[in-house]
Amino acid sequence: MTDKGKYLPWLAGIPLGLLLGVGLFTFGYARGHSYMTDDPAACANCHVMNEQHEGWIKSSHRAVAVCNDCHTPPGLIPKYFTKALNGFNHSLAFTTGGFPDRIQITGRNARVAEGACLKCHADITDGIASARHSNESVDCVSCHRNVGHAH
Amino acid sequence: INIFERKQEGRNAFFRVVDLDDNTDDPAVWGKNFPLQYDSYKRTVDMERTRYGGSEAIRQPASDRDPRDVVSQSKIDEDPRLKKMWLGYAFSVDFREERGHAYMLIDQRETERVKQFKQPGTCLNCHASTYTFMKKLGDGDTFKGFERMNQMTYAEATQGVKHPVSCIDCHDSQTMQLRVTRPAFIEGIRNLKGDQNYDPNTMASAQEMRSFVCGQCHVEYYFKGDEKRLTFPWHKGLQVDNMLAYYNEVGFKDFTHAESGAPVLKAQHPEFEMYSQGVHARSGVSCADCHMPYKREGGMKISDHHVRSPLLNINRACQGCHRFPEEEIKARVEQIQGRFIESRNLAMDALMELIDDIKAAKAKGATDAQLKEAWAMQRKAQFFIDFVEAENSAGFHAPGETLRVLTQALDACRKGQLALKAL
Amino acid sequence: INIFERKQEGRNAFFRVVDLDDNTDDPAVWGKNFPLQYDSYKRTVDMERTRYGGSEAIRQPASDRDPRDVVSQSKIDEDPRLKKMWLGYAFSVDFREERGHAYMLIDQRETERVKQFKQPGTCLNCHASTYTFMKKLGDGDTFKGFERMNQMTYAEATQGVKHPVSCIDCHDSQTMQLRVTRPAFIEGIRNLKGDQNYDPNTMASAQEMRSFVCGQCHVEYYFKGDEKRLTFPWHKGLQVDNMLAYYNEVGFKDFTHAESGAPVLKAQHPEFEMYSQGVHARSGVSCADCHMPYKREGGMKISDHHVRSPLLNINRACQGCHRFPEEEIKARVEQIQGRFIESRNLAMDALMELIDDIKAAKAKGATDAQLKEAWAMQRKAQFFIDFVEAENSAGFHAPGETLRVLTQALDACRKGQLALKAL
Ligand code: HEC
Ligand code: HEC
Ligand code: HEC
Ligand code: HEC
Ligand code: HEC
Ligand code: HEC
Ligand code: HEC
Ligand code: HEC
Ligand code: HEC
Ligand code: HEC
Ligand code: HEC
Ligand code: HEC
Ligand code: HEC
Ligand code: HEC
Ligand SMILES: [Ca+2]
Ligand SMILES: [Ca+2]
Repeated sequence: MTDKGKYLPWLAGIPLGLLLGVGLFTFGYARGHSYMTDDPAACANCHVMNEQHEGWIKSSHRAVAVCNDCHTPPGLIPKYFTKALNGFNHSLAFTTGGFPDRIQITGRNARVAEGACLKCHADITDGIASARHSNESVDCVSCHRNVGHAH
Repeated sequence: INIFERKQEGRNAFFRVVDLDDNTDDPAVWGKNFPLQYDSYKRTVDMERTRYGGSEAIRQPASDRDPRDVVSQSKIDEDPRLKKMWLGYAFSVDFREERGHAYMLIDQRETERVKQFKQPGTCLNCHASTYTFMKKLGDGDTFKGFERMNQMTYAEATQGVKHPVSCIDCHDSQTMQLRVTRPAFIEGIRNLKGDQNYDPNTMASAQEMRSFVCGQCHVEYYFKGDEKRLTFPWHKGLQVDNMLAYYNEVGFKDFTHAESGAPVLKAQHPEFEMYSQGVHARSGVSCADCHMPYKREGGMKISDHHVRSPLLNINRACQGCHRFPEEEIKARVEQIQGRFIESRNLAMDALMELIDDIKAAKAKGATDAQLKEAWAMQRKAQFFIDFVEAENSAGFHAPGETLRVLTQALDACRKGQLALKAL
Repeated sequence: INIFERKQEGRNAFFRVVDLDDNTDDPAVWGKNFPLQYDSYKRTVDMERTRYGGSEAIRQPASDRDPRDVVSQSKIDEDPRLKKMWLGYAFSVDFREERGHAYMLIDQRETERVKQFKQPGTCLNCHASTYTFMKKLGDGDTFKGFERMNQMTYAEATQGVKHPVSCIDCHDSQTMQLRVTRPAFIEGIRNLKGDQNYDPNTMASAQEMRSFVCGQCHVEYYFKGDEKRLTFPWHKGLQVDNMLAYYNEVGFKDFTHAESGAPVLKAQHPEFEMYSQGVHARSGVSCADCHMPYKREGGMKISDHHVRSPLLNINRACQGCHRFPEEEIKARVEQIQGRFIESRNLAMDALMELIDDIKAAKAKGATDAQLKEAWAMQRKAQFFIDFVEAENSAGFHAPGETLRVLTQALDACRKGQLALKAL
C-alpha cells in the first residue's frame, strides 16, 4: 500500500488545466466512456491492469464478482465518486507514467476492497467478527491471497 | 453492548441460552451459548504425534501415586543429555512432552517436580483457570489476588482451582472480546514497552490480542524474590541475549549445576518471544491464525478451539496463505526443524563436553576463581541451548533466530573449554 | 520458427532490423533487434552499494599496469581475516567485491591473481562471451573447444575473446530461447542428476532455465587434473557437506595454508548451490525473477537485463509476490543478513584462533601426524566458512542453510582447537 502523497509535491507544479487536458485526452484515448460500465474488460483496456485481469479470469470469483464489485463501495453516489476519483488518478498516472511497475493498492482503496468482501460474506463471518470491536476489521486478503486475483 | 445485542442489528450469530457473568468459570456453561467452540475446546484431550511435536499417548496403570492412565513421553528418557544439563534441578527428575490444554492442571499436579519438590502457588498461573480464584483472593482485584496466590504453597493454592484454562481466562463474558487476565503478562509487556501505563486490553489491536492471550503462558519466566512473584524477564527485550543480560544484572540463578558447580539458568517455553523474532510475526500472523485457524461449521466460520500442532491441520492452518500441497508444506517445516535438530545436537554435545571438562578440572582441584570463566560460558551456552530447546516448535517459529542462538551457544562452549586449557 | 515469425501470430513484439546468426557475438548487433534489452544490459556498468551488496566505485588513476580508473572495494583490506585464511594462495593478494557484468572481462584481466600468477584459459569460461570462441577452437564442437581453451594459458586464451557475457551465451539467435552453452554446467548437472543423457537445453522447464543460465558461472568449481578441466563438484549433491566429501574422496586441495600447513580448499561464489537450499528455489522462484524482473517499457513487459542487486529494485523484484512496503522488505533482508554477519564473525574469529593454535603447535615441534586432526578440522571449518562467505547474498538466498553451515564450522574449529590440547 503506497502513499499517494509522495507524488503530490511534483503534481502541484503542474497547472491544473494541463492536468485536466491530459486526463481528458487519456479518457478519450483509453475509451473512457466504457468505464461507466462494470465490464472488467474496460479495466483491462489499460494494459497495466492486465495482470489483475488475467488473475481474475482464473480466480474463483470470476463467476460472481467483477472488478467493480470489489473496487467500489456500495451505493450509487459513493460508487461513482470512487470511480471518478480512481479514474482520474489512474488516467493521470497512466499518462505521466509516474507509478511503480508492481502497482500497490492505496489505503483508501484497500479499505473499499476489504469492505467489499463483507457485501457478500457478512453472514458467514458474523461469528468471527462479533467478538470484536465493530471498528476492528479483519484483513481478509492476508489469508485469502488468491481471491479476486493474486495479491 | 453485549455480543447478543450487537448482532441484533444484523443476523444473530449466537443464541443466548444461559446468562454468563464475570464469575462463570465452568466452560460447560459457556458451551451452552457457544456449542461449536466448546466442542472443539474439549478435543484438546486428543493425543497425536507429529515428527517433532504433538504428543504420544503412553498408557500406564493409574495408581494412588499417579491417577493418570495416559501420559506423554518422557523427554529426559528420550534424550539423557537433558538430564545431565539439569543435574541438581527438579527437571532432571521428571520432564515430559507437553500435550493438549485439557491436561494442564492434572499434569502439573502429578509431575514429580511438584510431588518431590516444594512449589509455590505461582505455578498455577499458567495451569488452571485462575481468573475467578485471583479475583476472590484479591477481593475483586486480580493483581492483589495474584500476589496472594504466589505466596501460597502449591498444595494449598491448587485447592482453589478446578479447570484448565477456560473461556473466562481469554474472553470477556459479555462481549466475548479477547482480554488478557494475567498480571504477570501485563507487567511484562509494560516493562518491554517501557510504558507503565500501557494497557493491552484497551490499547492492543485485535490481531495482537490473538497472540497476547497465548503470551500469558507460553513464555520464559522466573519467580522473583521471596514473594515468588511470577516475572517475565523482558526488561531489556525479547531476545535470549537480552534476557541473559537481565538475569546477570539482577544476579539470578535457577540452580547450581550438580557436577560443574556453575550457577545456571533454566529456560522455559519461550514461544511468544521466539515467534516474535520470526517472519510470521513480522507479517502480522498471530498464534491463533495457525493454532486456532478458522473452520467452517455450517454457515458459520468459527475459531477452532482445538488448540494443537498446526501440522495436524495444515489445510486450514497454512494453505490459505501458502498455495502448496500439504506434503510440501510439511516437508518445509521438517526441513527447518531438521536443521535445528542437527545444530542443536552439535551444541548439546559440546555442552556435555564442557560440563565434563569443568568437572574434571574441579576434581583436579581447580579453584572457583579458576573456573569463573568456564562457568560463565556454561551459564550462557546452557541458557541459549535450553532456550531454543524448550521452545516447542523445534525451530519453526523463528528459524533464523534459532540457529543464530545456537552459533552463540557453540561459541560459548568452545570458549569455556579453552578457558580450562591452562589448568 | 524464429522469434519474429512466432510473434506474427499475435502482436509483433520485436522488429527484425538485422539478421543474427549463431556466430554473432557482438551484443550491439543484437541490440538493433532488441534495443530495450540491450539498453538495460549496458547499464550493468552502474555501481551502487547496498548494505552488504552492490559495489562501491573507487576511483584510481588509470596506469599502464592497470588501465581501470574505477574499481570496486578491496575485500581483503576491509576484512584482514580473509587474507589470513588464504595465506599461501593468490586470493590473499587481491580480492575485490564483485560488480556488474560489464566488468567481468577487464576485472579478470587486471586482477593481481592473473597478473602475478600463472592462470589457465579455463578462467575465461565465466568471464567472457566464449561461445563463438569455443566453437571456433573445437571446429563447431563446443565441448572440444572447451577442452582446448582450458589447456591454453590465460594470456593466450584471452586474445580470443572480446566481450563480457553476451546475448549469444544465453540465447538462441533464432528463437531467442534460453540455452546453456557451457560444457562445465552440462557435465555438472549430469553428475548431479546421475544421468549422463540429461540435456538441460531440451529437458529443463522454462522456469528452470531462468536459473540454469546463471548456474553456468555462479557456482563453486575447481580445475581438474593437468588438463585444468573446469569441474563443478556436484557428484554427491549441492550441499557444502557433499562437496567436502567429494573433494576428500578425490584427494583435492587448492593450497597448503602458509601458516598452519593444512591442505585446504577455496570456495567460490556458490550462489546456485545455496539458492537451491532456500525457500525461494523450493517455491519455484528463479534467479531471473529477482535479478532480471519484468519491467514495463512503453506497452511492453521486458526482462530487465540490468542484472544487479534486487535491493536496488525492490518494487519490481519483490513486490509482485510480497505485499509489504519497500522499507519493510529491505529490513527483512537486512535482518537475515545481519544474523549471517553475526554468526559468520564468530566462526571466522574461531578459525583465526585455530590457525594460530596450529601455528604455535608447529613452532613447538608438533609432527604432521600430531597435527592431522587439527588440519582436518581447519580444512572443514575453512571450507564451510568460505562457502557461505563467498556466496554473495550475505545469507539471503538460503538463510537457514547458511546458519546451519556456520554451526558446523564453529564446531569444527572447536574440535580442531581441542585436538591440540594434549600437545
Ligand atoms: C487509464 C488506464 C487504466 C484503466 C482503464 C484502469 N486503471 Fe487501474 N490503474 C491504472 C494505473 C496507471 C494505476 C497505478 C496508479 C498508481 O500506482 O499510482 C492503477 C492502479 C489501480 C489500483 C491500485 C491503486 C489504487 O489507486 O488503489 C486499483 C485497485 C485499480 N487500478 C483498479 C482498477 C479498476 C477496478 C479499473 C476498472 C474499473 C481500472 N483500474 C481501470 C490505470 C488504469
Ligand atoms: C473478489 C474481490 C476482487 C475482485 C473481483 C477484483 N479485485 Fe482487485 N483487489 C482486491 C483486493 C482485496 C485488493 C487489495 C489487496 C491488498 O490489500 O493487498 C485488490 C487490489 C487490486 C489492485 C492493486 C494491486 C494488487 O494486486 O494489490 C489492482 C490494480 C486491482 N485490484 C485491479 C483489479 C481489476 C482490474 C479487477 C478486475 C479484472 C479486479 N481488481 C478484481 C479485490 C478484488
Ligand atoms: C459480489 C459478491 C462477492 C464479493 C464482493 C466477494 N465474494 Fe467471495 N464469494 C462470492 C460467492 C458467490 C462465492 C461462492 C463461489 C463458489 O462457490 O465458487 C464466494 C466464494 C468465496 C470464498 C471460497 C472460495 C475461494 O475462493 O476460496 C472465499 C474464501 C471468498 N469468497 C472470500 C472473499 C473475499 C476475501 C472477498 C473480498 C476480497 C470476497 N470474497 C468478495 C461472492 C463474493
Ligand atoms: C505461522 C504459523 C504459526 C504461528 C504464527 C505460531 N505457531 Fe506455534 N507452531 C507452528 C508449527 C508449524 C509448529 C510445529 C508443530 C509440530 O512440530 O508438530 C508449532 C509448534 C508450537 C507448539 C508446540 C506444539 C506441539 O505440537 O508440541 C506450541 C506450544 C506453539 N507452537 C505455540 C505457539 C504460540 C504461543 C504462538 C504465538 C506466540 C505460536 N505458536 C505461533 C506454527 C505456528
Ligand atoms: C493459562 C495458560 C495457557 C494459555 C493462556 C495458553 N496455553 Fe497453551 N499450554 C499451556 C500448558 C500448561 C500446556 C501444556 C499442557 C500439558 O502438557 O499438560 C499448553 C500446551 C499447548 C500446546 C501443545 C499441544 C500439544 O499437543 O503438544 C499448544 C500448541 C498450545 N498450548 C498453544 C496455545 C495457544 C495458541 C494459545 C493461545 C490461543 C495458548 N496455548 C494459550 C498453557 C497455556
Ligand atoms: C508462565 C507460565 C507457566 C508457569 C508459571 C508454569 N508453567 Fe508449567 N507449563 C507452561 C506451558 C506453556 C507449558 C507447555 C509447554 C512446555 O511444556 O514446554 C507447561 C508445561 C508444564 C508441564 C508438562 C510438561 C513437563 O514439563 O513435564 C508440567 C508438568 C508443568 N508445566 C509444571 C509446572 C510447574 C511445577 C510449575 C511451577 C514450578 C509450572 N509448570 C509453572 C507454562 C507455565
Ligand atoms: C486468519 C486467516 C483468515 C482470515 C483473516 C479470514 N479468513 Fe476466511 N477462511 C479462513 C480459513 C482457514 C477458511 C477455511 C475454513 C474451512 O475450510 O473449514 C476460511 C473460509 C472462508 C469462507 C468460506 C469458504 C468456503 O469454503 O465456503 C469465506 C467466504 C471466507 N473465509 C471469507 C472471509 C472474509 C470475508 C474475511 C474477512 C472478513 C476472511 N475470510 C478472513 C481463513 C481466514
Ligand atoms: C486460550 C485462549 C482461549 C480460550 C481458553 C477460549 N478461547 Fe474463544 N477465542 C480465542 C481466540 C484467540 C478467538 C479469536 C478472537 C478474535 O479473532 O478476535 C476466540 C474466539 C471465540 C469466539 C468468537 C467466534 C469465533 O469462533 O471466532 C467465541 C464465541 C469463543 N471464542 C468462545 C469460547 C468458549 C465458549 C470458550 C470456552 C469453552 C473459549 N472461547 C475459550 C481464544 C480462547
Ligand atoms: C495469515 C497468513 C499466513 C499463515 C496462516 C501462515 N503463513 Fe507462512 N508465511 C506467511 C508470510 C506473509 C510469510 C513471509 C513470506 C511472504 O511474504 O510470503 C510466510 C513464510 C513462511 C515460510 C518461509 C519462511 C522460512 O523461514 O523459510 C514457511 C516455511 C511458512 N511460512 C510455513 C507456514 C506454515 C507451515 C504455516 C501453517 C502452520 C503457515 N506458514 C501459516 C503467511 C502465513
Ligand atoms: C528471491 C529473490 C532472489 C533469488 C531467487 C535469487 N537472488 Fe540473488 N540476491 C537476492 C538478494 C535480495 C540479494 C542481496 C543483495 C544485496 O545485499 O544487495 C542477492 C544477491 C546476489 C548476488 C550478489 C549481488 C550483489 O549486489 O553483490 C549475486 C551474484 C546473486 N544474488 C546471484 C543469484 C543467482 C545466480 C541466483 C540463482 C541461482 C539468485 N541470485 C537467486 C535475491 C535473489
Ligand atoms: C559467463 C558467466 C556469467 C553468467 C552466465 C552470469 N554471470 Fe553474473 N557475474 C559473472 C561475473 C564474472 C561477475 C563479476 C563481474 C566483476 O566483478 O567484474 C558477475 C556478477 C553478477 C552480479 C553482481 C552485480 C553487483 O553489482 O555486484 C549479479 C547480481 C549477477 N552476476 C547475477 C547473475 C544472474 C542473475 C545471472 C543469470 C541471469 C548471471 N549473473 C549470469 C559471471 C556470470
Ligand atoms: C565457474 C565460473 C568461474 C570461473 C571458472 C572463474 N570465475 Fe571469476 N568470477 C565468477 C563469478 C560468478 C564472479 C562474481 C562473484 C564473485 O566475485 O564472488 C567472479 C568474480 C571474479 C573477479 C572479481 C572479484 C574478485 O575476485 O576480485 C575476479 C578478479 C575473477 N573472478 C577472476 C577469476 C580468475 C583469475 C579465474 C581463474 C583462475 C576465474 N575468475 C575463474 C565466475 C568464475
Ligand atoms: C546472463 C544471461 C543473459 C544474457 C547475457 C542476455 N539475456 Fe536476454 N534474457 C535472459 C533471461 C533469463 C530472459 C528471460 C527468458 C524467459 O523468461 O524465458 C531473457 C529474455 C530476453 C528476451 C525476451 C523478452 C524479455 O525481455 O523477456 C529478449 C528479446 C532478450 N532477452 C534479448 C537479449 C539481448 C539483446 C541480449 C544482449 C544484449 C541478452 N538478451 C542478453 C538472460 C540473458
Ligand atoms: C515469484 C515470487 C517471489 C518473488 C519474486 C520473491 N519472493 Fe520472497 N518468497 C516467495 C515465496 C513463495 C516464499 C515462501 C513463503 C510463502 O510461501 O509465502 C517467499 C519467502 C520470502 C521470505 C521469508 C523467508 C525467510 O527465510 O524468512 C523473505 C524474507 C522473502 N521472501 C523476501 C524476498 C525478497 C527480498 C525478494 C526480492 C528480492 C523476494 N522475496 C522475491 C515468493 C517470491
Ligand atoms: Ca507437544
Ligand atoms: Ca557486489
